[in-house]
Amino acid sequence: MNRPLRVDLDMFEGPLDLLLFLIKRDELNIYDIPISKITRDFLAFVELAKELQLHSAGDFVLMAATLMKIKARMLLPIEAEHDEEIEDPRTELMNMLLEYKRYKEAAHALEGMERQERPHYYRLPPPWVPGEEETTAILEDVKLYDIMLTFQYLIKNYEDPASHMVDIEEVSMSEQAGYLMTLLQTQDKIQFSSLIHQFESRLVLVVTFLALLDMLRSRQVRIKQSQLFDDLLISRGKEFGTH
Amino acid sequence: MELTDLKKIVEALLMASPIPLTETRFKMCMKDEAELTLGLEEIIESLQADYDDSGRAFTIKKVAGGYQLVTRADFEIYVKGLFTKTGKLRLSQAALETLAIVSYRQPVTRNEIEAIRGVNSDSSIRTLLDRKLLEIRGRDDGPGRALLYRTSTEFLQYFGLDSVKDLPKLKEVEDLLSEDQQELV
Amino acid sequence: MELTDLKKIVEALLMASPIPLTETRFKMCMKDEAELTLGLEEIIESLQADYDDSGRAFTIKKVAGGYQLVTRADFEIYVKGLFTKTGKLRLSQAALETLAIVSYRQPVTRNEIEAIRGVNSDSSIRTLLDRKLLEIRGRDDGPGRALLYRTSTEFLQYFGLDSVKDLPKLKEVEDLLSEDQQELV
Repeated sequence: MNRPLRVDLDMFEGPLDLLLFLIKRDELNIYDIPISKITRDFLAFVELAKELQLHSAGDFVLMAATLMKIKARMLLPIEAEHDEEIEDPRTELMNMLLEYKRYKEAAHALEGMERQERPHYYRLPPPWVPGEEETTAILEDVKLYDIMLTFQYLIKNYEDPASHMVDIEEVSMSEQAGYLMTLLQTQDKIQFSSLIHQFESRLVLVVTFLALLDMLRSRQVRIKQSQLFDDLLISRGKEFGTH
Repeated sequence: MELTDLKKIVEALLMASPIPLTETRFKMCMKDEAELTLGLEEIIESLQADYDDSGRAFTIKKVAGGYQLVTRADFEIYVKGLFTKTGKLRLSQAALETLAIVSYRQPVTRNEIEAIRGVNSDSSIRTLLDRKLLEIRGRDDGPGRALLYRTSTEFLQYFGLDSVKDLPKLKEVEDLLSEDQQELV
Repeated sequence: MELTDLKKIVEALLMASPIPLTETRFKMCMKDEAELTLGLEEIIESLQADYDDSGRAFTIKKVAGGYQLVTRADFEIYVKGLFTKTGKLRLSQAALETLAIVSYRQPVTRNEIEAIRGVNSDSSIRTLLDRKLLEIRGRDDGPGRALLYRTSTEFLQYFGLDSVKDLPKLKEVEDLLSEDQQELV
């Protein structure tokens, strides 16, 4: 009866998503969830997840605890007063699952709309150059988030006057990206730790790391890490060499 | 003013405007009220017909409460070359779920989003703020005074919506239940 | 490919391009070299002639080694309305920085603003005062009796804040940003 959990972990957005998957896979009744079975399957998954260091592992562990609590409450003998209504310990979980499902479907609808809009590109006019009497400004384009980020950026530089005294090293992200590209042309894999020892200063290392993140974003490289705090393994990405 | 002239003005405005052209903004640009012999909608319709007839590569879209020029879908394969190798970046499932929750429940706090998704949503909120699809809108009245989030004009543009009212209706829980029962049979 | 088809592609590219369309960029968008039976300049010339003949409100301008769609000068009096007065114009980086400092440090003197920004901020302060995003609120107690600046009620209303106390805290920004590294895994 117990089918092995052979599923791609990236498929799930969180514990609720996994539960919905298990319910669907085993054709369970969401209104009458067999809590023992689902707890067992869920825990089997969390075991797997532990090894793989999911980003949201904490949320999965929390759900596992919730499931076990529900299971325990269902095993307890029910002693209720006559007029007291006994609530099924699973009700809250069911409501959460249904509520999440509503938004998951709405997200699916948004995805469809996104696909429909993809082929259209909005007109992007060249920036307007105001005449002298028109140097007015309003906020229509500015978000509160921009104000936060701007202040954070300014104040970081301001409150750290020591940073101005450091000798400026001649190092740029594009240079370091170029260096990584050269390495990857001859090597299939690079360990990030091997880079650490090559650079004499933290600044160069930090810039290299930023360059690496940028390359990751543009898919020029792939980065693998088997466990949190483990070494990073860098390899060529889909878009390697296209920029 | 004649329709022909009004059409040209609207065309110029659509060309120059970085945001959707609304009726209000159009009136502000016209200054002389007496010249406004037709409403924006009528002018747009006629202009749209011209574009269709002359086989232009662009069309007019009603979006975020106004009108904006967009390229026709047929040219996607060429236009996407302007931006990156892959064209527009698609939103992740996590970001879409977060957006779905905000769009139907706004304004909403991070806690509410996470309570529904059952998972930490910091990074998707951040991605959505960076892409200007979400914005911060004041604070909750509750004890924590948490930041409130809502969708932006860019959100409407991104999904081609005139207003959030045009979002498909959220399914009722009862509908979901009955669908599930049917699947069981 | 026929000239008619090439013209449509170039039109779509001009529409969507945020920067002038260069020959190089055009070739990148075309992918299939064999389809390029004509150079960009020839296509542009023919397209330009079409626009002139059909009396479009826009034209093609040669700038910075590329081509751009711009509205014709005759329509400037209308187009201006999009950007001036209550119209929209991007807040310059200088103005944004000044506004950010006043938001978080108010009431604040010009000297403090300039100390943080490291540059003269007279003109951005003036712009923000003109736009009623900043107000003068009394004078500093210090020896110079410098003017004190703070954000206006309009500023708060725009972002849906009750008071400056409701501005997002730096801690909250950092919480959002700190999720970054985890995305890696």
